[in-house]
Amino acid sequence: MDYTLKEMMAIVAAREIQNSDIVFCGTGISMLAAMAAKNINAPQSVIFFETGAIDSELEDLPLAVGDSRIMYHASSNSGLLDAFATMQNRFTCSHVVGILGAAQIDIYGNLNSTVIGDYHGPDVRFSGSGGACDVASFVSRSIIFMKQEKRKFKKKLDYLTSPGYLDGPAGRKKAGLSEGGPDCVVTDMGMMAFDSESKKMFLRGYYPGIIPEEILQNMEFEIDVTRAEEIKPPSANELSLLREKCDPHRLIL
Amino acid sequence: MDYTLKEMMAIVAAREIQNSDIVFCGTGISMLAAMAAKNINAPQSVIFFETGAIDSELEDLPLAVGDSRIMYHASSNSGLLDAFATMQNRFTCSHVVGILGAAQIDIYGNLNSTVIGDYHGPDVRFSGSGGACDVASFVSRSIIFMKQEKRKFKKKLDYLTSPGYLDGPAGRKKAGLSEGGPDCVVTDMGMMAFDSESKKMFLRGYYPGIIPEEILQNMEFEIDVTRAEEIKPPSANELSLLREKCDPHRLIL
Amino acid sequence: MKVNGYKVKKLDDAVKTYVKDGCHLSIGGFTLNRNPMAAVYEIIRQKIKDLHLYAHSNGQGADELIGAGAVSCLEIAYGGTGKFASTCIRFRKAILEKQIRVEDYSNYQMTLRFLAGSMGVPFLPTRSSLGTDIIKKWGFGPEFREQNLKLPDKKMVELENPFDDWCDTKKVVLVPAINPDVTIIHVQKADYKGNCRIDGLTFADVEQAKAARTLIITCEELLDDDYLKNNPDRNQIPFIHADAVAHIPYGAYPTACYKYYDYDPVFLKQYAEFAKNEGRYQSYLESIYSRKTHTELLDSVGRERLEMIMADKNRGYARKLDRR
Amino acid sequence: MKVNGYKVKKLDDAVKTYVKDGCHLSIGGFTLNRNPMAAVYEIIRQKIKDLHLYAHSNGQGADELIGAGAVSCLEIAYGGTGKFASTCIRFRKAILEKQIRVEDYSNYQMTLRFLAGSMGVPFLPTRSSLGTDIIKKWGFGPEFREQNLKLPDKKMVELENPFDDWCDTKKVVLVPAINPDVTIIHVQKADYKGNCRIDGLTFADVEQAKAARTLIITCEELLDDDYLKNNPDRNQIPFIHADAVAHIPYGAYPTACYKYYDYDPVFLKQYAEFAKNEGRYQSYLESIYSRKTHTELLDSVGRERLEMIMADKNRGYARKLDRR
Repeated sequence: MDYTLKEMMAIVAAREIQNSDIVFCGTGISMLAAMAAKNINAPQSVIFFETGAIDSELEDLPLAVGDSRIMYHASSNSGLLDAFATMQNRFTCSHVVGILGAAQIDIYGNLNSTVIGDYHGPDVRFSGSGGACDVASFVSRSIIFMKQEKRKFKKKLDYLTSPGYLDGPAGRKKAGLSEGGPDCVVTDMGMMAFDSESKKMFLRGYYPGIIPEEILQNMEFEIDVTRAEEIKPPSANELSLLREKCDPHRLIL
Repeated sequence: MDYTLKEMMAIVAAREIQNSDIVFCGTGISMLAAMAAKNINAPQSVIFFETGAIDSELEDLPLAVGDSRIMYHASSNSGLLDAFATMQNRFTCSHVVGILGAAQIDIYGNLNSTVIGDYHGPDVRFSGSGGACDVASFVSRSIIFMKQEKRKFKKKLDYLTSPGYLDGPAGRKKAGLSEGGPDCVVTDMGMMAFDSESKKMFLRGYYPGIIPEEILQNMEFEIDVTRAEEIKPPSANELSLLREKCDPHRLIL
Repeated sequence: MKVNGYKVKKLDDAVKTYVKDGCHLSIGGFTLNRNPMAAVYEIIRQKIKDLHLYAHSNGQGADELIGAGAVSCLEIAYGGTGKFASTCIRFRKAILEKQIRVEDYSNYQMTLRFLAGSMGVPFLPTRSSLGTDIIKKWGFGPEFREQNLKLPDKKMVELENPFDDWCDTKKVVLVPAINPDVTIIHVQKADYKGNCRIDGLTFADVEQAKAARTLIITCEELLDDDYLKNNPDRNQIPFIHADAVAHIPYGAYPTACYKYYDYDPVFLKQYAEFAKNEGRYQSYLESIYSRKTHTELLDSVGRERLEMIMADKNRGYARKLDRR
Repeated sequence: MKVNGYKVKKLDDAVKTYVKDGCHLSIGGFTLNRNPMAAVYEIIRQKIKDLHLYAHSNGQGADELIGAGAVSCLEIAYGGTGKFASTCIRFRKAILEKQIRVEDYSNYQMTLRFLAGSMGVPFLPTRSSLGTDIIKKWGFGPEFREQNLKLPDKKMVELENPFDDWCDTKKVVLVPAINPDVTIIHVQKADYKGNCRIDGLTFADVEQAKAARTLIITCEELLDDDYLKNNPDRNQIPFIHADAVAHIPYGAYPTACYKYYDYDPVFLKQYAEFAKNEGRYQSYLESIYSRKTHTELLDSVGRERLEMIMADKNRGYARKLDRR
């Protein structure tokens, strides 16, 4: 069965979500991945938004986390304060999985979504943190979407917007952050995870038709590829649920 | 026209409230004074409660600040957080007048509503601060109800629950509190105010039939009585509105 | 908190499962309104001891727990039930007779402490109580605090404003977060997953609920479907915080439940009388022990009294109730 | 804030009275929802300059104010409008061309800063951003801050937890309070005194409203009586915070207003196109200047487009809207 890379990425991320997870998601493909998990492999998972809606019906795909579509048939509508408190709360935080994207990522999963170049005279400016820094600071796991490009997988970030493992295994603790950190990085070529000891990124899987070498060529830093396996493509069932239930009007796909 | 001391006290306090005031009140006579002001001399004043109700209709007299009677036809029902934030807020605080009571008061208007005797082995225990310390800390003016008794007007408090002017003119500033402080003390014999320079209590007025000397005999500390004048008794209009509109079932009066 | 699942339980099971001897507990409501009284009586019935109780102004519920000897430590802002007991009688007695250790805060401070717990931060700042004995005098001394790992090492801390004079503030008091082992609240409506809808003032219930490791909810109406999702704006507590939901009509009795019933002045006045006398209070406690459920207790009160306190539909309280 | 009185005003008068050159302003809403767009266009029309804008993620409103040259300083968490502009175009351009000074925070930090302002405390704590450049890199340097009395002396401050390791927290970041000169929000219902009822998510509107020295409200429905008092639980902002209330149907257009209308994808897409090109953006601005009121702007959009975005009664948004 034919599928696009976007579909593959959404499904690969969705498979990481479990029934007991509370999924924080942003716009675009991250929202699609959360909806795919709920419709396919984790029907008991709970989707929630930084704007304060939790467990929304999502009959129609929202185009922003401020979209009125997330307010319909939610369990509770509140505001930003409550949403972020849920992620920082000592009891709920361990259940929250964040789905994030960024302009740059380094080997420890730190993210830049602010500037390219000097902060005071940037060459490129992005939207900024939004809730990403908050999510990355608070929650126990995060799933990161990235495009597999050399300029995006950087030895050194131009600006550290959202904390991964900072400078290594002790990084978060030294900085005062809670445990947790990025779980995996889903790209248009494969998927990386983080070594439980060194906290460095390694290649966990590659898409059918891609070889690990290609992935390495599209990164500025070197990662371990010895543990990588080919990732199963989306099944017919996964694809049809994604297309028909999550984004029938192809607003994102 | 006949009136009781309680009626006199409620009316004397009510007269201190103006149309632009937001009146914080507790239970009993303080609630009655706030309702009297609204029904008699300050119809535009706004009554609000630490539990989060603001501008309640008060068709029926509440017997506690948690009484459901304050929830009916309010402008907003929220909770304790919002109520106290309104008093600490830099823009609203200057409009809030608190009405308080206590077990003991000193010459600077500091209040004790916690214990008599040693804090760790008290002879008498009262309810504790509740919101009184918060109100006294935050708001620009407060009206204090006291019984005129020697054991209540103390040279030294057994426990300082709610800040008046602390140890004098610079007291609040040194402690880090905002300006403001107690405005007047209404007792069953008369009314005290605080000198604008020394911040010490002085006698502002005495009820018909009472002489300043009697008031001094019922205080442990000495206050200036030279500025005192006789206080006008409640008018027929004041009394009838108080009795008929505020407490027709005589739950407090 | 339990993310998902069917959370409906019987109240006695929920209390037995989650409220243990020595447990740090907070209860919802304010003075004579929406206290989770059915749960309070169940705790008394199960003779749970040595509770560390966090109260702001939870009048009747706190006083009954203390009166039954269930409480050994108390952090509180206000022990009173308005006109019925300007100082709660068993509360006062327990302090004077040194049956409980007590630590005093203000109402706002207690609320901020629950908010801090719900936000996952160790403290929150306020200007309240600067210059007072609430800062200076500690009911729980440094040693007691050091021995007790569930307590912060300090009652509160004064801090110079690190932003210079920002907001015209030189100094603040930091009050430490509370994360109770268990919070119990009584609400008007809850559903099988634990979504809660509170009518009228929420007091500090929402903060207490979200600050807790375990949340037990009792409710007037239990929805066995997703009806509450039709009005998500009005649901203050989403289900992810909830562990157990018990359907207990009149679960706040003898305190009030806005839109459902008023407080019972007869009960509260009698209680105050009982509380003043040791012998009579023991008989009162025996009567609580002897009634195995809240329904039995309500039966002993009788239909007539319950009808008297029934709320007017429009007003939310019983307008004609004789409260003298 | 104005305690009492009749606060209904015309929008142009309200803006003229309260929004001055150099004013510190915050606007409500989030990305493409409930931005006070009528007020934003009125500010643009009145050619108010040198605004210091506080934004969390107020996408469209912030971008139009920046695009019109009304803003000189910006404190912001996120400059984007979802699918229509993942980074707002005039925002990006203004930063790259150094037309505005900018200071970055996270969304939670901005919200906490408004909450601190509304609570009357100089700061609030969080663990967010520890170890990141959000703490290390300051857009407004110490000198600029020193010269500007309306700014705190520091962007934020790290603090060791003074309660030892309480809540397993070693360190927090303190973020400074914001007290805007003016906050403008758009709500579904408001009354003549300024009581506000927001349907759906409140975003950070309530905190922004209460933090402000002056609050301007625009609303879809204006109640000229005390109708809103029939449901006090649903009124998030009591009148004591309000200064001016203007009745502006479609006042959030082209952003959405839950239960009333959706965002207009045609407008937002066109806007993004205009924003990319200097000449076309100038023409766009001319078209804003040339329409003297929001009604005139809506007339130019036309009835058909407004009907397309009309919200379904049940859903609160326009289900059949073509959003590609």
